[in-house]
Amino acid sequence: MEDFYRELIIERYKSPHFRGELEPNDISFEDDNPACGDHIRIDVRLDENHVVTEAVFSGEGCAISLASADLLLESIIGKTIEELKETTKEDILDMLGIELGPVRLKCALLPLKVLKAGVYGVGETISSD
Amino acid sequence: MEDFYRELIIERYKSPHFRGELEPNDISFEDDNPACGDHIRIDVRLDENHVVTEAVFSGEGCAISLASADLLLESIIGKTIEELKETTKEDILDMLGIELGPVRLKCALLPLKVLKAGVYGVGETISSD
Amino acid sequence: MTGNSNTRFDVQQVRGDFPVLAREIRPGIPLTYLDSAATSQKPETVIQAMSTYYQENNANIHRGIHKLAEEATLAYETAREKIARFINAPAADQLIFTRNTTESINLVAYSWGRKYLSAGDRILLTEMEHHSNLIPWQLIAGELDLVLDFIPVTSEGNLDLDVYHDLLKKNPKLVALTHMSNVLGTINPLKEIIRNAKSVGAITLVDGAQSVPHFPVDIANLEVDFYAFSAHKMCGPTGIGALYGRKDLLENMPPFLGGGEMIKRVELRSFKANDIPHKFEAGTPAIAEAVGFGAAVDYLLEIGMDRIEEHEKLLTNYTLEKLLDVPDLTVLGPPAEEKGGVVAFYIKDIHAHDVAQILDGDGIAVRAGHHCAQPLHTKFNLPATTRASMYLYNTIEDIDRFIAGLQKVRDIFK
Amino acid sequence: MTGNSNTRFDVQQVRGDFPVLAREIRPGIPLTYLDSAATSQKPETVIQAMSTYYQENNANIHRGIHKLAEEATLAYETAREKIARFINAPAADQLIFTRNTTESINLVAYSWGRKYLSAGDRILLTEMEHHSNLIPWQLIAGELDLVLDFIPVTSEGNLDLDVYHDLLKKNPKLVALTHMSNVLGTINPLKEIIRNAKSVGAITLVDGAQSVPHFPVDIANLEVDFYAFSAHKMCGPTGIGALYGRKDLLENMPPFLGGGEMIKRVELRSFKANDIPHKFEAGTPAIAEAVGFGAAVDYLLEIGMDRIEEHEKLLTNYTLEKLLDVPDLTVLGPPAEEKGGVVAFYIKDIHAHDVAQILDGDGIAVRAGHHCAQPLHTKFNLPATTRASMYLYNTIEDIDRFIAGLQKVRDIFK
Ligand SMILES: Cc1ncc(COP(=O)(O)O)c(C=O)c1O
Ligand SMILES: Cc1ncc(COP(=O)(O)O)c(C=O)c1O
Repeated sequence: MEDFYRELIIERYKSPHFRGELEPNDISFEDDNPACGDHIRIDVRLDENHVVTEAVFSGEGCAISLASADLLLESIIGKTIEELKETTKEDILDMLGIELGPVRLKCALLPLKVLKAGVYGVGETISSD
Repeated sequence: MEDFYRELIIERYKSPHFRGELEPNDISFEDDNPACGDHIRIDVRLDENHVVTEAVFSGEGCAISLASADLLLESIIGKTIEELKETTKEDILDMLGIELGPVRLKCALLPLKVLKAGVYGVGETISSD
Repeated sequence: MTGNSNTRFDVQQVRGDFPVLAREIRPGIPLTYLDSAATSQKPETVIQAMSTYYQENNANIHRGIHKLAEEATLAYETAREKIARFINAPAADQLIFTRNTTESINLVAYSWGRKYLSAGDRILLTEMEHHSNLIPWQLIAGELDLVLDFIPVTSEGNLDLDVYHDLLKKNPKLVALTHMSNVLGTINPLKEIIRNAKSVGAITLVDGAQSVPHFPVDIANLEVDFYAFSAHKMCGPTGIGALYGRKDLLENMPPFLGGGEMIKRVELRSFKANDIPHKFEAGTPAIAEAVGFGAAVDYLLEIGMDRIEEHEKLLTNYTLEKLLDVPDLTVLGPPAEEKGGVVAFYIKDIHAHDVAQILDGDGIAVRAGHHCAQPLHTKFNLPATTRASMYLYNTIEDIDRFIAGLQKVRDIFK
Repeated sequence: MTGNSNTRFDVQQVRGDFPVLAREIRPGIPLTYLDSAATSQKPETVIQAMSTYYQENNANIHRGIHKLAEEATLAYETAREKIARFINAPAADQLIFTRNTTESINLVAYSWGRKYLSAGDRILLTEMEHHSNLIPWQLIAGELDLVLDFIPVTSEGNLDLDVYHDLLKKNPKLVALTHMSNVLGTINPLKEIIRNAKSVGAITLVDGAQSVPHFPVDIANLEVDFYAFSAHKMCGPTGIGALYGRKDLLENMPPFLGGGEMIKRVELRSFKANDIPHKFEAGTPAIAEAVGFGAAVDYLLEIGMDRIEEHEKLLTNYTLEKLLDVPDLTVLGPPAEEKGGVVAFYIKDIHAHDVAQILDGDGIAVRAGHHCAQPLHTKFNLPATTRASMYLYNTIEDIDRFIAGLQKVRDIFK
């Protein structure tokens, strides 16, 4: 089970590449995972063509959710808003490279949920089941 | 199981000896068995020494409860109020001469419950469990 | 167990699935169980599903990360999906687990009722309701000063739909009624009743305690707003029932019970409610029971609800025919064609309790009393009736024993 | 099973009573179950009692005359008596069956609360309450405009009794608190707290979800007014819990849920409530679960509650001692002497979810999160903690595996 905590996840958790806050920003959204009290905020800057130029996250969470945030943001830099909307649950799981039970799935998907909510506006959610 | 319905019970049910109403009376009380909608009223007349001179019942019920009423009233004629208070659940079961499950026990004891409530005043109940 | 395609319905094989049916009530006297409207018997697969859950997967659900907790959560939510599909509900999250039909209806009364009803509002019920679909409304009517109206029951045991149409003109906020009467056996013309209720803007609630177990129920087709039922009457365990609700209604209703799992975020003096269905499931739910409920639905589907309905029809017709030969006996409710597998009756001058008691002597289990429908009995001026009710495991021989038992009753009281 | 007289407590023998403990979580990896505060495992006798009930006696209760109905009624009411005796309640009819602790507390909030509380009245709770003993009061406070006060938790994890005495001067109508914290393990000095509450005329309610399973509880001695607990945390099934209540209070409280069995007489627009406890048990109750609950109590009594308490103390002491050797780890709550078998902790820079997940890899089941006590976690500024909780079937080897697992967690995150 240690491979559950792939080196990549621990490394990104301990030394994230995209941690921080952006003010001003074009998109900023935050949400919690009520199951564990995790809280993630994502700030995004876009250029005039709606391409992501900068993206960072802040907040608290477990290794899975924070590594997921870091990997997610890495993957969206240079993408347009429309491309970004197409990011799926599977993309996240591919990036993390691990299998997850239902509770941890919520951790892994929290950053994507936050990002999509920011893009689509409040209320949109993705199914994590 | 037919002996359950001893001849005595069927006979008293079909041809009760103490059915009726008394006006005026010295004690009159009525109550229901909510489990079956049975309803029994008992009217009693006393002499100056508080001895039961007349006692009758009215209402509706199953063979067990009505036979029980009839046998109970037969047993109290000539007794004083104080003696009457001492009638127990066992006395009733002895008179009926059968064994009863918890639901039917309530039927059998309804007349005694009504009588005692009339004597003691509302609210007094006997345990049927 | 029989497959549900073209094979014949083999009642002896079905009986083999139910351990209790092998029981002798007294030495040499088999059990003739005709009390399924009160609660059904349980097949071994349902009993075993719960035992296995406890022996292998038991854990508390939803928040646990460990293997058992994940398995238990999956088992619980899978059961929800199965049951939602069984009644053709649009989505599993519209199915709330409760203790029983009674709690399901109370949940609506407390949560929806207290938010949306106010003094002078009318609730339309029927005279054939089980106390479960009556007292919750009496309670809330007392609290909020509401008016209760009742669709009358005709002497044949049907709802008087002419009066219904008149009562709808008073603009009830809610029409709540049973799908099938547990005394008369009447199956109400729900589709039409619901359409009419909707045409005056009323919300509809249906008590499905006697329908879901006995014939196919299609929530999406009925377009009902709330639908309540119990596992224990449909081969499932005690301790669990369900409430289906229209999504927008459920989402806008305030929580009912407060506690763990129904929250998203809690502070000392405030909380944020969870999403449906969890918003309405406070505290540790009946997890093993949900597993058993799911297994019950699997079992019923394997037999086939159409075939269960057909089998019960056959038994009911046979019973009603045989009862014609018992003197002084009157059956309540509509004729066989309009009736589910519930036969309540009375015999002149013999109390229902005595009938049930004498039948019990021969191992025949029927129910005697007002069957939690006292106002209906009052209306027909009967303190009590005797009720025989059937299910998939009953046989023609069961009915024959029952009829013979009634003859004996008459002999004793002759 | 061991007798409860002078024989030694044989934990291996106890383990043999619990089928799930024989399970391998993954090939070669045994189950180390340290999540009993969430829900306990079930001994085979309890599982079997319910199966047997369904296989032999299943029927609906109270109104039935037939043999099965009488057996089922007797089984249900006998369970009530056993459980009442187990907590030394004055009489069985003061014990109401509910779904769980959560429903028990909601019942009091809805029924007692809405009758006896009004705007401006104060309810005194504590900062260590489980959401089950918090949200019901928030709901009713919102409805009736009540004021909630909280006895603070000290940094050591005890209730601040000085502040309690000050808060009592505000004359709360109700003091409601947990017997034992499910996070800190703190066992509150109930006797004194209740006496003080009574001296200002407050009604007292105790959440016994974590106490009744783990040490002897004596209701008569505590002189508490309401006491709530759940079967599933004490070797019993899901789907059933209990509420003890003082007789005069219960008798004067209005019904909570309406339906069958809670009535004496029903008309279309009114009803007369049944006597206690039936007044509060609407609809078909959790009958098989009551049977299982009774069997759980039999099982615990056979082992002996004193010996269970002692065994857990031993395990807790051992755990706390071993945890001293894990760097960067902080345990919440009071020292071993004042603590039940619940050990919640956090490790610097490692999230509780990650701890639980890595432990699960070695078959060790612990819980991670706020354990339905979010305000307490907020107070200590912790989003989540990891919790290991013990019961009669845990061993020193369980604890050793758990400690080894924590070392592995640290290695992975090193
Ligand atoms: C202290 C405490 N109170 C209440 C509860 C709630 O119990 P249940 O979920 O069985 O209602 C729990 C268990 O989660 C608990 O630990
Ligand atoms: C028509 C009807 N409604 C409601 C109920 C109540 O069901 P439960 O006792 O499972 O809540 C019953 C069964 O007794 C019933 O027959």
